[in-house]
Amino acid sequence: MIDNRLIYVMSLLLFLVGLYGVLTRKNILKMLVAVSIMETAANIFLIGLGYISNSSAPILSESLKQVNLLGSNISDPLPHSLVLTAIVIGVGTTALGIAIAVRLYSHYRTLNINKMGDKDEL
Amino acid sequence: MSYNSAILLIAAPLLMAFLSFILGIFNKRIPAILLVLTLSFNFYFSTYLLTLVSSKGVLVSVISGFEPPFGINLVLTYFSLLLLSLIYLIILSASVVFVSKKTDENTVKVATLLFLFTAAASGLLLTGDIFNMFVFFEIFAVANISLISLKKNKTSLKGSFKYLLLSSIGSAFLLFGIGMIYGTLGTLNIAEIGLRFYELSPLTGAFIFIMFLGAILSETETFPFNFWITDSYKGARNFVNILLGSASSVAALYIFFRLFFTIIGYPINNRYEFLISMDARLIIALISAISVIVSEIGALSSKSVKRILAFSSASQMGMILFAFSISDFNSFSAALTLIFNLSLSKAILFLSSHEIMKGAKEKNIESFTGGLGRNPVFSALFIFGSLSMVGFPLTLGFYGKISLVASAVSASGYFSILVFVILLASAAELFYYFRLMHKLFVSEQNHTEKTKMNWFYAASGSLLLAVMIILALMPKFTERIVSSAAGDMMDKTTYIERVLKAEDLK
Amino acid sequence: MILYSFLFALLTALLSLFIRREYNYIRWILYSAVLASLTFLIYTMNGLWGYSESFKLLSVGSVDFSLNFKVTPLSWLFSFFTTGLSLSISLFSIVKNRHEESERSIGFFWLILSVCNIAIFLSADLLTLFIFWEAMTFVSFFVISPGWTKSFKAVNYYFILSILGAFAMLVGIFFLYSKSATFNIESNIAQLFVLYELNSPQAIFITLMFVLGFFTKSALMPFHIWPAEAHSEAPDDFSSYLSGIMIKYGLYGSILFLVPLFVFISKFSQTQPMSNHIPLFSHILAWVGAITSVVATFLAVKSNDMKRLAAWSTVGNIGYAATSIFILSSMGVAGGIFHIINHAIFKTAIFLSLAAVKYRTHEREMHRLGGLAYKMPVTFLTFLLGIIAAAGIPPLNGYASKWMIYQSLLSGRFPFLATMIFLSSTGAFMYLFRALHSVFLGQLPSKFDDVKEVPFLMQIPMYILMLLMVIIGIFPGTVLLPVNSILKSMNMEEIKVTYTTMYSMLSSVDAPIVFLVFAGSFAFAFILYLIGKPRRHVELLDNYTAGQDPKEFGLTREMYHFALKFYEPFEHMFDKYPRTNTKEFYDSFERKINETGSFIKKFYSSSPRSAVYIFTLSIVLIIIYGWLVW
Amino acid sequence: MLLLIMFIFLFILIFLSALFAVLAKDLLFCVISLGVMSLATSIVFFILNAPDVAITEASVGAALTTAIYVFGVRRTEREEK
Amino acid sequence: MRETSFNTGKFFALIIVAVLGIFMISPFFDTGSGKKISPRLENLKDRVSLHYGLKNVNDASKNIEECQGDYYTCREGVKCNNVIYKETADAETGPANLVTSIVLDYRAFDTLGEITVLFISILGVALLMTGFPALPVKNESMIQSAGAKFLVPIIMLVGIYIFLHGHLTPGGGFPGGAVIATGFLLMFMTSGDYNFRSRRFKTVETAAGTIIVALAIAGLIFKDSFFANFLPNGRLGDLFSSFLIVIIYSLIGIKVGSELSVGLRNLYTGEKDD
Repeated sequence: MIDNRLIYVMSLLLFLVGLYGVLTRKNILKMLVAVSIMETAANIFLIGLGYISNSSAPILSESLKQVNLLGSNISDPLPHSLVLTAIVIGVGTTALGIAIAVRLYSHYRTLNINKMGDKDEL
Repeated sequence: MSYNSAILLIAAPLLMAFLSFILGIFNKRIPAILLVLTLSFNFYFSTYLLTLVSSKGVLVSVISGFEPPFGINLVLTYFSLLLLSLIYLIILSASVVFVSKKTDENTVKVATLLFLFTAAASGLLLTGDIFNMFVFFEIFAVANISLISLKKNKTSLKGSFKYLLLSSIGSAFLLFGIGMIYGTLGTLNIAEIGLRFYELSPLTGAFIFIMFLGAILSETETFPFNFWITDSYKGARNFVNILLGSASSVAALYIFFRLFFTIIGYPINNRYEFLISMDARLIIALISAISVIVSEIGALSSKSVKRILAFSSASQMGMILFAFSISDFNSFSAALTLIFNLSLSKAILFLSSHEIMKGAKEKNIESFTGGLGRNPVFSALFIFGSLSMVGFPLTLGFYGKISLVASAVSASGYFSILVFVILLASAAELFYYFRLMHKLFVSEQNHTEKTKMNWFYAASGSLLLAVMIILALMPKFTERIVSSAAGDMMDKTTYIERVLKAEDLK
Repeated sequence: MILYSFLFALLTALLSLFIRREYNYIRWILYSAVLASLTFLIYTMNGLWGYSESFKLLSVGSVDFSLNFKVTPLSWLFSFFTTGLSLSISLFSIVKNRHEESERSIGFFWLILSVCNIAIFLSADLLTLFIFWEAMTFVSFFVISPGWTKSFKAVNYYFILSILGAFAMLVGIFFLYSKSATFNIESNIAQLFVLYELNSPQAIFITLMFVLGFFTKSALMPFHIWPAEAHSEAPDDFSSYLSGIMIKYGLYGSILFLVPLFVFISKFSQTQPMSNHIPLFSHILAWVGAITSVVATFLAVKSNDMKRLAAWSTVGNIGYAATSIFILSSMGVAGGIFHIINHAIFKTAIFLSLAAVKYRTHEREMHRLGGLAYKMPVTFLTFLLGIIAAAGIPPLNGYASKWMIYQSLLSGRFPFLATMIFLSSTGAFMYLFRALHSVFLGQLPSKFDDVKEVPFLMQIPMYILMLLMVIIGIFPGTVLLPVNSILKSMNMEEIKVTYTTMYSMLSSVDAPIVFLVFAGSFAFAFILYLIGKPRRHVELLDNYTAGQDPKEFGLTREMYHFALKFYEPFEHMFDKYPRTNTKEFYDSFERKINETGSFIKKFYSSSPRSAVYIFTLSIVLIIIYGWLVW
Repeated sequence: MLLLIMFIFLFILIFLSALFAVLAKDLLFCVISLGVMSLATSIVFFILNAPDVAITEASVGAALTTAIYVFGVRRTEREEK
Repeated sequence: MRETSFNTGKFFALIIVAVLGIFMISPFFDTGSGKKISPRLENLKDRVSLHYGLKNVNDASKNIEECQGDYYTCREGVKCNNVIYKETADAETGPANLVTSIVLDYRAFDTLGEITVLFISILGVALLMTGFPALPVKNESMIQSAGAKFLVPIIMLVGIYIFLHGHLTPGGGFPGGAVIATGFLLMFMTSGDYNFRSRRFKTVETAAGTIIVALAIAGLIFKDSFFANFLPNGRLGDLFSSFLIVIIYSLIGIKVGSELSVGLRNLYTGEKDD
């Protein structure tokens, strides 16, 4: 009974929260957190694209012997596979970002991004 | 026969990446040698496929045995294979530079990174599926980030962090765009999307357009989106600069082309309307012109050589995007010539400037002083590269610039005004390149002894130079390449027909 | 044939790079030989009008790049004279550059430059012209500033202005190309005429672009600042090439493209505004030339550096020639071309003699020199004849061409232009005579006591140039008869001229008679000088301070050298009037750009957050733009 | 209907925890609320008929990412200065 | 940055976010002409994934080939032979879990890319953390280490189950690998004496990667298509079915597990070649 538009709006709101975070936070780790939120939002959007209300998960089992010809009794499995990929990619990017952040911290002894503008290297 | 073995262009470096990680335990030289061998194989194979494609037209290579639009497929077009050969050539020269370095604890890992970079570039240029393109886009971005941050100093870390942030936001945008396409058209195949994009409502089209714009413009180093370039170029190691400045730029331009011209499209006949037609092109043209101006001014007042080259790279990319935005046969030819020029001469410039500045304390313009006396070979390479970059007559850059002007002037009023502005801005480019070259000629009183020549550098530099000279001085050859590639870029119908196995779409 | 000779020359240049420093003179002898053969080749082409060669290059998109050469009377005359002059300069350079420490790349670039020079004159279409134009601009950068920090600043003005001009020309060429689909000069002129008849603003824009390209190269107003900087800082022997030959390309382009166009308009146009029987545009350009000559004259008067002075004099002469060309009468065009060639000869002579002075004394400031006439008689004589020709005093060649310019201005009823040209010609006399006096006459500073005349090989070009000046002065027809064939090929009325006599609407001049009169009076004066009172050599201090030590008055030797601030009272006359400083304008422009650049640079190396901020902001701006448009 | 109510509840939870993750001063709280958000998201995925994604999000997004972030915080500093 | 400009930054950020939000929301409430995103999805009729669900992609593509020139109506007129759970044998792809069939068969190439992304980012982490000091080890408590020793085998077992059963039930290589990595994380965080050899893990990981690519290339050799399924598929829904997919998912699970363990270890102690 869930309207697909509700999911879209929710994912968009989450996306905007993440974007606001990236724009205004000055702590590197928080920027990464905000980027993670944005990625999660995109994932929710993709899942929402495939959701058919009153259908079941796309796994054939005893309760779901076969998919009907219009495909109205399962949710779209393709976005699920896309999201699987996207989640793993997100983890990879996050790990790399954390590593860079840790390295940056060891150079500057701070996570505040505004204190990383360099005057010496112009 | 089928052309499914084209996947080896991606699979071979991928396999070698995993394999070299194991073999690297025994000897650290093995991965480096494998790298050069694999790249040579890839270059050879891509040129072989290129000849195949030039005689048979667009070829489709199927993965997992499922035909498009259901399965993922590779599309071998003349344009993509041409750029791919170019990219292989550049990665080859960069890896020759890399191989010449002493081995340390990171050698195996960096070699693996270069393998994966190669695989990602191949995947980006060959794939015919938009989500697959996204995946390779991510591999590519992550590879770039890791490569930039190799030096682990302040500048490189900051540059790679900027790149990471921008590309993550960009990839979130791209994911939204792809989702929108799938939600409306129900397919991920680029050819089918291109076929049916006109069905979309204007708002949806605009949404996808903006999302793609946000995703790709930071990769193509276009001005308001490219704040990563200076720190990244300045902080990165030498062979990474070559990769970033030449290979990555070419790949980014290719993605730009696929996203905006194959998917969103341009008119071929009445069937394929360019949905957000002229306005969208004007936006791109405007952004690229601004990008050219800003980066030229930025380069003009820079002192660090790598920063100058970074800005110059951005301005050249702006010019190529401008040529794309005119989007007719002539401008595509001009864009291709400019791409050749940009990638080859930028690689030469990075390579030779590094060698010239060797031993200097500060890597700025002053360290070029007396380069011709100290290091004649690389100074000569630098001079050749920058002459081609600024468009000395009868070099590649000259042909590109002139034909860009010709196509812009004959296109419409708007473009001809913008091209005038771009030309004026590129006078600045002449200024700073000639400033650098002038420094090379300065003869110092206290003659420093000649620097020891690095033969690997010289070999890879002269390889690139040879290609450049061949392209500039063999008219028949270059003409054939450029005109078939430009014709391929114009011909969206064949692309769709071949991929979807449908004949006569009209 | 033409292209192969070019390739041969370029190959020689390339090979010569591998000659060791110890054998520098071999390099220069090689160049002279190549130049001699090129001169001979061009000489053999005399009369082969219409001989053409074409070489296909790449074709990108719809543009077919090809090199087309064609021999016409105009191109032959210019290429023959310029190549011959460069040959004589190269003879001078053999000795000057024989030392080990001299730059070895200059010769390499110079030979390429000579090739470009011939190619510009022989090019048959606009694209070929542009290709070699640009190549010439790029290459000349390295010759003017072969790695000298000081000359780099000087060459900047030249380089930036030339490049902007070249790009403007490029835009003009391609605007025309998009209409006519060819690079052929005649059909493009016809196309531009059609555009004028349609009265579209595009026609004026295209013409303006060409004018920008030509005028920046020839240093007409407001681009007149670069010669003073570039000529004075260039290598001494190259200055003569730069001033004698390279500055003429703009005028050549005007004669090639603009003059036929304006003639076309003045003959056939129904719609264009006319003034004094010539198109208004052309009239304005003629005024630009005249103003340039006046301004350059005043600036030359002010300068204290001898090379700078000669550079300003060049600008002034270019101004005369431009004025004369753009009044479009046969007499005017012929006079303009004649003056261009004469100027090439006498300005080369002047610069070579200055180079000879500097070769021996290493001094450029005029107030540190003096009295060199006895030490370097041949140089002195060359300079003397050069400034006589430059000032337009009979019987040398400058007189003949200036006479033609005045005649054409008067017969075309341009009284104001004629006045201005007269004014600047008088001014030319002022500053050139000052240079002669300060450098060669007066007292010889004691540090130059052991200065000798330059070696004989360096004297040869001076003899050649003196001979040329005298011969053309006596027989102006040697140049004017070929000029007549140029006029014929441009479909213009021929002027009336024989080997010895020039005729205008108002009067005629028989040059040999003029020469005899002047030679006679000179001989008379010389005899008077010989039979007069014997002279006695007086020391500098005896003459000026009556034997007292100047240090007692707190003076130095320089301060009572008369050449320092020679025209100060004259300059004071103009103190009341506001001055505009063109150089200051250009400099402030450069500063603005640098400030903007630093701002951009700072932004690029600021924190990652601003990168994201601007990224998002620009996307939002694009969205808002989209909302506004759709 | 129950699903809808649950969905809206989770939606609010996700939104609030995201907001908290962005706005909180203490980095560890940020990271933990990000984990909470991921967990809630995985339940949402389950509700939306995507059990595969739900499992992946729970194990990768909620557990691993949080661990990585915690390492990051431990290697740097906890309080935002 | 001063306090005042900071607030302006926040304010403008809000405006930017609002504009972007309005723009991004507008297509969902679009009433104009043309195809737009549907407010409620009813069925999968006009999506490629319908045929993934029905497992009749080969028929569908043949159908498209037959009705050339009429591409639009073609998709809908596929002759429909959908598969039935526990009955159909040798369907074109084996797994009963449709997502798995997409991930490892229809779009297996994406998954290869996904592995590569993870591999390359962990490689990047290793490169960045080279020569970085280890985190200070906290005093370990008896309960923690004992509990971990008790828990870890169970966690490992769950992980292995998740990826081995991925073709029938939710789960697969990635969550399985992640769970395994969590187990190792628990091991080296709680007990200091656990001897974690990164080199072994790396060898296992890259060997698994090599085998995956080799299997894919074997498909190219046997079935003329990269990643083609050259092993028998068995009956839909059986535990012993779709063998290639089980093998590849297990390899992915091993690979991801060892990879993530190495990555976490690198972040924890810095990269060392031991």
